[in-house]
Amino acid sequence: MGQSDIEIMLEAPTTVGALKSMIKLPNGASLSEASLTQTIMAAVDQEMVDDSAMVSVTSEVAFFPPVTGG
Amino acid sequence: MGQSDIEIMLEAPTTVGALKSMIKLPNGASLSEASLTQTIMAAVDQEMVDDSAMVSVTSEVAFFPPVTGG
Amino acid sequence: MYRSILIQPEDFSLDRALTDLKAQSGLAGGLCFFTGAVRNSNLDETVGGLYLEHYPGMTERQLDLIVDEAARRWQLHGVIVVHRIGNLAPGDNIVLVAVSASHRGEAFDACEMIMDYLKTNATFWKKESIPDGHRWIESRSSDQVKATAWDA
Amino acid sequence: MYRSILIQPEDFSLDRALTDLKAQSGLAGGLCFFTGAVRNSNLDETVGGLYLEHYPGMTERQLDLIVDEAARRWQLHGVIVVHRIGNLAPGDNIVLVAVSASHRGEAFDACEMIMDYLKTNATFWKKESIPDGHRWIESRSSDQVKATAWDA
Repeated sequence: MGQSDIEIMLEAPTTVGALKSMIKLPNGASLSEASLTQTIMAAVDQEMVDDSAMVSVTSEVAFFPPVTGG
Repeated sequence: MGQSDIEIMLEAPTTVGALKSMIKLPNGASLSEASLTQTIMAAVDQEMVDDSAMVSVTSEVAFFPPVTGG
Repeated sequence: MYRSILIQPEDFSLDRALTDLKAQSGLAGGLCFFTGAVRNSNLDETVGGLYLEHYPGMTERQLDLIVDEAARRWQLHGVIVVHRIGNLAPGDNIVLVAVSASHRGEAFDACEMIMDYLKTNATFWKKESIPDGHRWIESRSSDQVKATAWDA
Repeated sequence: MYRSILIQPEDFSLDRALTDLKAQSGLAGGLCFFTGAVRNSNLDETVGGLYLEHYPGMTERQLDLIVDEAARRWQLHGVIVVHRIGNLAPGDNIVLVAVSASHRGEAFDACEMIMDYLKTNATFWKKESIPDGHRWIESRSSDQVKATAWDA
């Protein structure tokens, strides 16, 4: 989806929303800024979640655009 | 369906219901008597009809038990 | 709209119906198929097989009218109906209804309506082989209810 | 209940799905199939092809949950889901959902619900080739409405 894997070392559990503000896009904006104008979905450990979900220090977190199967 | 083709010479147009009373089953009962205890459907010229439908002297009339496809 | 209505002893192929619908009716996005098969039991009795009869001429015309009605209600690209007759064994295919449409909801609805009408409004007769002999099958009252529901 | 969920680049066969469902899930009377194919136009643009991606592991698990939900609602004998990924051309098959049940109404409903959920709740992404380049496709608002309707 045009985004590569990144590893972020967390010192303590945080939320998906907080993580979004830590991740910068190539244009300098954070994911939380970008999500104001486009839908950015999130999954933690392969489960769809919203911004309030907790992220542990070992979580696999994915951000992606809207999905559509079929 | 256990019934064979029969030819009935009509002198004038009649109704399906009247025709039912002219046709005798092997047990001696007429079709209209039989239809009191079982469903007997009718088609005139390959179109499903009820007892009030007219039968002309050249009509193809069929009587049959309930249908089920599929 | 493309249509093909066949009453035949021979089996049918879903893959072939899919290919035909794509070839004949443009590139529809949604294709719905229903297949009815002979069950090995019915009304608590073991079924050894099924014998199917139709009313040549009339049955084809009724199927045509059923497809007309579906085409009137929904925007369809193509409809294929194949109904088998003769002797069938448990597990054998009986009927195929295949519908292609731009939108999947229309393909589902049309396919189901055609099946519901076919159960009650087409002159087919089915004789089941059961341990004691055989019996002619009537359409279920639930089938009548389903078919009538489309007219509401 | 028999289930098979596959995400693969390869095409699928409806006839094979029919045979599998009959073999694995007993002699169900009603089998409903839905196939989605690549259309040659979308949103008023010519579509040259489609590229499909998924989220390995997560997507399979989501499809599994969707099938769980269908099995909770209806008495089903078997469910097969095959979803293709990679590059597809107009006319190519994208997805197959096949459901067998004793009663045809259940097969139709389960097949349609699985498709509706799959459109909105499974992590697949589609990139369309159009004359100007390409674009990622979002699910339609009508798809969201259809999926939500099952929860009512």
